[in-house]
Amino acid sequence: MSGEAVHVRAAPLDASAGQASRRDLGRRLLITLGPILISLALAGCVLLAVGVDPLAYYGFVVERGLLSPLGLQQTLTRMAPLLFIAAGLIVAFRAGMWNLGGDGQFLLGAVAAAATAPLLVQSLPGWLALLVAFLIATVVVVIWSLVPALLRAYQGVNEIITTLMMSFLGVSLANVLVKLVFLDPGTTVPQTRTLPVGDRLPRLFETTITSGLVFGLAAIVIVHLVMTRTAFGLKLRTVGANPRAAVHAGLNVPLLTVVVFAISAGLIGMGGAIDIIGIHGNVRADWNPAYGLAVIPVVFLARMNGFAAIGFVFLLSVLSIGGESAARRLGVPQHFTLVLVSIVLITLAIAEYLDHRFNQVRRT
Amino acid sequence: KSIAILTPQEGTDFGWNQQGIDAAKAAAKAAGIEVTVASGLGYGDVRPTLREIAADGASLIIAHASGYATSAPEIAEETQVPVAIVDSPKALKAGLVADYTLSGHEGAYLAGRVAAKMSRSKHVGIVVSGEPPSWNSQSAGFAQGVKAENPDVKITYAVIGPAAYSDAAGGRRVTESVIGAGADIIFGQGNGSSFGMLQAVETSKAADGGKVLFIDVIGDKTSVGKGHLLSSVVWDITPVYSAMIKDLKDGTFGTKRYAISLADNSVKLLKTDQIPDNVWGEAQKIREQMISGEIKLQPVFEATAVRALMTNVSAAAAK
Amino acid sequence: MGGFASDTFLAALLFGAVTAAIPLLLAGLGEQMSEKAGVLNIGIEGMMITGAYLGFVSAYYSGSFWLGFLTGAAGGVAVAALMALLCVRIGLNQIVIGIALTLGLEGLTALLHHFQFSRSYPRLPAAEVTPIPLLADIPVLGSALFRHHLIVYLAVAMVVVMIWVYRRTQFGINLQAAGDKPAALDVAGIDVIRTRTAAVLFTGGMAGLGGAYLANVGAGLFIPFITNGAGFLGIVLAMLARGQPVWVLVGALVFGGCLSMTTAAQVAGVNIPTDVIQMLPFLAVMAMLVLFGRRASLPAALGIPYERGAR
Amino acid sequence: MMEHPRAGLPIVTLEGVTKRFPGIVANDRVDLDICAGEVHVLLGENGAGKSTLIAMLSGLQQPDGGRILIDGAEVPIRSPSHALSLGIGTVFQHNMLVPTLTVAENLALGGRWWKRPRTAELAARVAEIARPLGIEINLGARVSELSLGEQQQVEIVRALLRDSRLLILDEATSMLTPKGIAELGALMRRLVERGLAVVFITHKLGEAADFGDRISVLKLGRNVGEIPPERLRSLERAALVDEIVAMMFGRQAGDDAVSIPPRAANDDALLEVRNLSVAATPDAPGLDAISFAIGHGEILGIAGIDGNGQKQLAEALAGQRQAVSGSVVLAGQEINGLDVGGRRRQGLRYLTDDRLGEGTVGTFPVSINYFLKEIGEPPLWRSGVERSREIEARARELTRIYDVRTPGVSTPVGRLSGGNIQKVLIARELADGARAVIFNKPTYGLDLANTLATRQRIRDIAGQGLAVLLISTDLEELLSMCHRIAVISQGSLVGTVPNGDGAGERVGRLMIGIAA
Ligand SMILES: Nc1ncnc2c1ncn2[C@@H]1O[C@H](COP(=O)(O)OP(=O)(O)OP(=O)(O)O)[C@@H](O)[C@H]1O
Ligand SMILES: Nc1ncnc2c1ncn2[C@@H]1O[C@H](COP(=O)(O)OP(=O)(O)OP(=O)(O)O)[C@@H](O)[C@H]1O
Ligand SMILES: [Mg+2]
Ligand SMILES: [Mg+2]
Repeated sequence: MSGEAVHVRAAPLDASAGQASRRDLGRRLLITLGPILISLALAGCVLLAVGVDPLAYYGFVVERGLLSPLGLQQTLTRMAPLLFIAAGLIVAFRAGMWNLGGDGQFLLGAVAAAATAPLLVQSLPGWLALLVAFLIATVVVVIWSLVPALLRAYQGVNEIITTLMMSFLGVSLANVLVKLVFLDPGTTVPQTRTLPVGDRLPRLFETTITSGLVFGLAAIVIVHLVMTRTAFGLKLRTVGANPRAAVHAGLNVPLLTVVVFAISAGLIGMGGAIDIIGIHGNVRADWNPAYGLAVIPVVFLARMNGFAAIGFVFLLSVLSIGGESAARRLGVPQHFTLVLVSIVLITLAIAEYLDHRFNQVRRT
Repeated sequence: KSIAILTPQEGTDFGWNQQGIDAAKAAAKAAGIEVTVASGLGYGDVRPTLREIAADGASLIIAHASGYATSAPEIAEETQVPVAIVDSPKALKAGLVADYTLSGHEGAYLAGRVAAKMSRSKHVGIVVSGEPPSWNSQSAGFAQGVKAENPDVKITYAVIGPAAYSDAAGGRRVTESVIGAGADIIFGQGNGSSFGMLQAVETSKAADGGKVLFIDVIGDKTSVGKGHLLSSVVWDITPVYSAMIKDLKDGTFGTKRYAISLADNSVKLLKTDQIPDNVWGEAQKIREQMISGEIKLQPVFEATAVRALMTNVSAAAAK
Repeated sequence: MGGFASDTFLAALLFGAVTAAIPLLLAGLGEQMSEKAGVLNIGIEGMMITGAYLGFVSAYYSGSFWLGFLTGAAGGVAVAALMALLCVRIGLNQIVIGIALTLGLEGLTALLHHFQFSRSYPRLPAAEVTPIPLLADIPVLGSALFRHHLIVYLAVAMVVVMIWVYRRTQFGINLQAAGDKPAALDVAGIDVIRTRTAAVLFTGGMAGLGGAYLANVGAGLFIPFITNGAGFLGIVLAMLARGQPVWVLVGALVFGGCLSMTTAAQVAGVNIPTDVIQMLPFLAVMAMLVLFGRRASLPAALGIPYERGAR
Repeated sequence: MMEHPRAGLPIVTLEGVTKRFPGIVANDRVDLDICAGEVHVLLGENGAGKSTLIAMLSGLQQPDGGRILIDGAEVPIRSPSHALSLGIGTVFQHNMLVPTLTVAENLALGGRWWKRPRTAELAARVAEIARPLGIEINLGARVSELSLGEQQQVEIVRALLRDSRLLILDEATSMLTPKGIAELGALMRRLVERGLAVVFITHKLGEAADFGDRISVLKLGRNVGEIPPERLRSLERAALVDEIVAMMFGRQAGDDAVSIPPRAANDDALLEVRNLSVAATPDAPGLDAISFAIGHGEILGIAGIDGNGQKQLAEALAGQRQAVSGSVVLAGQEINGLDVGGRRRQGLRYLTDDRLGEGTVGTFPVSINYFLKEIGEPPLWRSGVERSREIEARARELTRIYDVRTPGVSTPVGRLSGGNIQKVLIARELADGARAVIFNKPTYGLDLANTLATRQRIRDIAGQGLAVLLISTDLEELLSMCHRIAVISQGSLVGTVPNGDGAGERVGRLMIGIAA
């Protein structure tokens, strides 16, 4: 990854690096597909070790995650929430803020939506109800994000700690809300009221793909353009790259910090809401898909570039959807998907590095 | 014709998942049909798997987790493939959705009676890793059994934590505390974490220096126990699944609920050599009374109600 | 509530608190050194689970707890070596690699467990405790605090060792330089990469040990995902401690205490739902953050890979 | 010059050494002999490649071509530790101390890790080295609490602690007082007497002439000329300077004589400061009731030893630092209420002395750094949207006007040499709409040509009727252009001297605390 993308502190990529991904796509494709093949080989060895035919496994992954119409639809559906999360992380990371609280924010957004939507549809027209629920969820998460934001902005408390903690806290809180506050009286199962299938986000055309996918794509593209093309985005990147310079340039760093957290958490919360009003319809106690953890590295590999992120999120979805299926068919525990994903992440990171090195050598 | 079963965890937990999968296999075998097993799906979104299995032509999908009770019926609607779900009695839908709410509360009641008889310290403990309805009803049943047997026996109730299903260390820590509080028989429910409980039971001494005993649920851990397994409320879900398959054939699927009961031994108390014959004998008598209806028992599913039960019990004990 | 008041129960609670605290302490102390040296070691969760698995396997087959701890630590070091190679030597992004390693190792250990133990769920005997002569006989505290496995005392002793290392030794100074201004350390003739690598390996060892303790002493068995976020808590503790080992100890104990508190409350029959009680530890830590976090000064170069002569 | 140094044999020899960086050849086939018993002065304009050369000698960079010989034998210098073991000690241009460690710990840095730092004997040695230099060093202090000047002293002492055969000082005097510089010169003399070799990099030709035995000049990475000891001694100062300037810039010396610009007609105050006070912080002195007024076209100098509150004053004026009391009036308008942006829009500009730390965003391209302070303002942004083409064009223009040496406007500014970064800042601050400009050490680290150009610019803008506050530690500089010179000490103005005959002594005496 490009010099500064590697930093935990100074995330942002200067404009030139930003375009890098668009510059000669061929090379990018190579350094993306190459590593994936390598990781497939590596993971294949693990499979062999446990006595499973790798080719069969990958066959299913590709077929069930990518080729079969059903599988592809599942994959695209899975992308919707991930895209929102990626968008939220891009904002934070480009501004040099380490929002590692994604899981908590996601769940709270989900719970808020699940708590409100089923009630709203009874009084409001469907689309309006969903919109309102969506907004409520967003607001809730934005408020939630104020804690780390204010601590960081005005007390200088490192946000890696606070967001991590808030994440633990948010997950518990989400459970409490589900079990005690928004419990569905209609069932003994500890879960919220259920939004009827008919009232959820419409599906695209004749498929099972949720229209949440469209919103997700919109969100991440908008974020990308804002971060790279507008003054606001540049201000955020300045804060991220060199806070002291931002102060010197007269930017209101504390305020920007709070705004960044609000946007970032808000988007992640939207992800949770979309997942509910689009797919799940309700939230069950102890439900935590832990998407946040998986998306963080993806965003880095995309070098915080929105378009690249879309690609990686797609890859991630293919692997998880196809992996679930393949694992089931071959009697491998689902956990193998984790192994595969992690190997892919690592090899991709290494490839990025080698590519970067190669460029340097060539430039001098 | 084939059936499929979805379970949240691998079918090797000597508990909920394993019993479900084994039963599905047995029932399918009996009916001479194929069975697809999808295990370890977790508690996330199983719609993809459901759709896929439906597309692969399963004629019955058993969604073996209360967590699947929302998604499965939806997919049933979508694909018109019949599904069986748990813990949602209201969800019945002719030809499409059947509910089998399993509750071992009767067995737990028996276990409670046995525990009360055998506790030396007159103090038993209940440790659970979470509070899903099916567990609550057994915790309650157990407490009621203890109370019925001997009101002076104290009952200590402890939950390891939300989603602490895999928190073995937690299970052990909490169980040790409960033992420390004086309990010498532990009634434990929890997937991975129940091994932590077993560990605690095996490695710590009761107040009187004697050995602590463990009562398990759903599965039979004899093979991995180390002589501390007093008993287990064993479930046999095979009759349920067989009945479903039959109803499917007769076109009556989705019209009735399925359950397990002492009567047909789909719920039974595990006999181990920790149980003296006389106690076992009495237990059998009680079982008869329950089947014949002399003893009536209301299942309790809400966590709060269960807790109320506990505090009452221990309060009663305090006087 | 006779049972609640009883000494044995209190002792059991305190004992539980300590047992829960030790893995966090080890992880936190380990993480602290990485952070001091400027490496944000997010992979620590993966190192812990590896330590837990290997530690259990070797203890189970060899029957020796000590061998278990050794193997666990070694496992952690092995993972750390990979992390050091990728993040310190060739400077890959520490968060990407850290998270990737964590995910992968959680999956891998679960996989291995499935094929190895999922039908037998083997368990270890109780770890032999080493009572500290006189102290162990103090009524409640004695059996709660001074009847633990030797490793527990060693873990606590590590706090003192770390303080000494940071305050008194050249290595401690080098570490801090590596974290606050690596270039300065480099031109002073000390290899930044080596210094940081050493720190990361140490982290791995401690994390692995913590994992092994969690599995062998804490649970007595291994099951998938047994570490359950302990590594991330270690990271938080290390950051809260602002580079001061004592605070890691305090934090770990507070956290273990909270866990026991939840049990206590339940056994006392306090009728508020567990989930609420369960938030106690996290609320406690948040409170600690609001109180002390303010002064948390992280090393300037934390997370920034060092490249000699780069501008 | 002083007495005869033994012309020694080369300790280090560079043969055709070449170093490339993306887009730049920093050193181009440089040949150089560094001999024992000589102070070898290295001159060259900003970006000429001096620091890069040093980086290779101290093992930080590896040459792309050519070879380095030590005592006649080829030795690739692999790493800083290798360089140290070869007896090459360096004081780098950019501060190399760990701010969170104490001075003692910083000096101990580099000891083998298993050894315990021996504080006692360290203190003894430091004392014996610092005394002749007239330096006070508080071993217990955290470096972050020292002024830049003090930090530079610590670095020099550290370099001397390791008794090396070759001592390299890269712009090591930029932060020292005139007195400190003189003492350093004397010390270098003593060292070369002892047979050491010293490489001395500076931009002040005076120092070069006073301290140097041999002078080499780098230009665009090439070694364009050398003045050997005998010739050096034969020439007298003025002639020498002219010769060097000719080498460096291929033209005659731009005159650096005192030329105070004529004051614009009306001299009613343009920038007025009344009783400005700032609270002291752990690492910086406060300000106490600072008052002054600057008229149209007037240049007011602020003299003083570094770290006496100059930075605080500048930041308080710019709105970066909270003032506890006092008022700032610009063109009859109270601007206390305004924030940094507001004051800038009113025409108050601040050129910081901390180029890398806060002046620029190192990873951003040069172009963006030009406009860092007007992000979002038209014409370069239209309704908040960036207009890349306009920005590029304007950036190129500025790069040309201010003669910034950079591969391109999209090069990360952090890659430029110190001097060129400074030009970017000047270009930014002087941009349209300026009414009063605060310059903080505007020429520090600049080569002669750039220094002269910068000073001329400052005179010009004063000539255009702007008010200029010129903060500098270089008395010569102040005397050469200010109308009045105020002296700051412990955060308050201890006196103001109108420039003219004898001003120098009076300011000097105020600085060392004697009433003028
Ligand atoms: N969270 C942290 N993780 C790792 N190292 C840290 C952390 N916080 C601080 N440090 C390191 O420890 C050094 C000392 O920190 P700090 O100055 O806050 O403690 P201190 O020296 O005891 O100061 P005080 O006198 O205020 O306690 C810092 O320079 C930093 O390098
Ligand atoms: N690490 C680096 N990466 C890229 N370019 C560099 C690097 N170091 C130096 N350069 C370039 O090499 C050239 C020489 O830089 P150098 O710092 O040696 O100049 P200098 O003579 O020290 O100038 P100054 O007097 O301003 O310090 C400059 O153009 C600079 O941009
Ligand atoms: Mg230089
Ligand atoms: Mg410079």
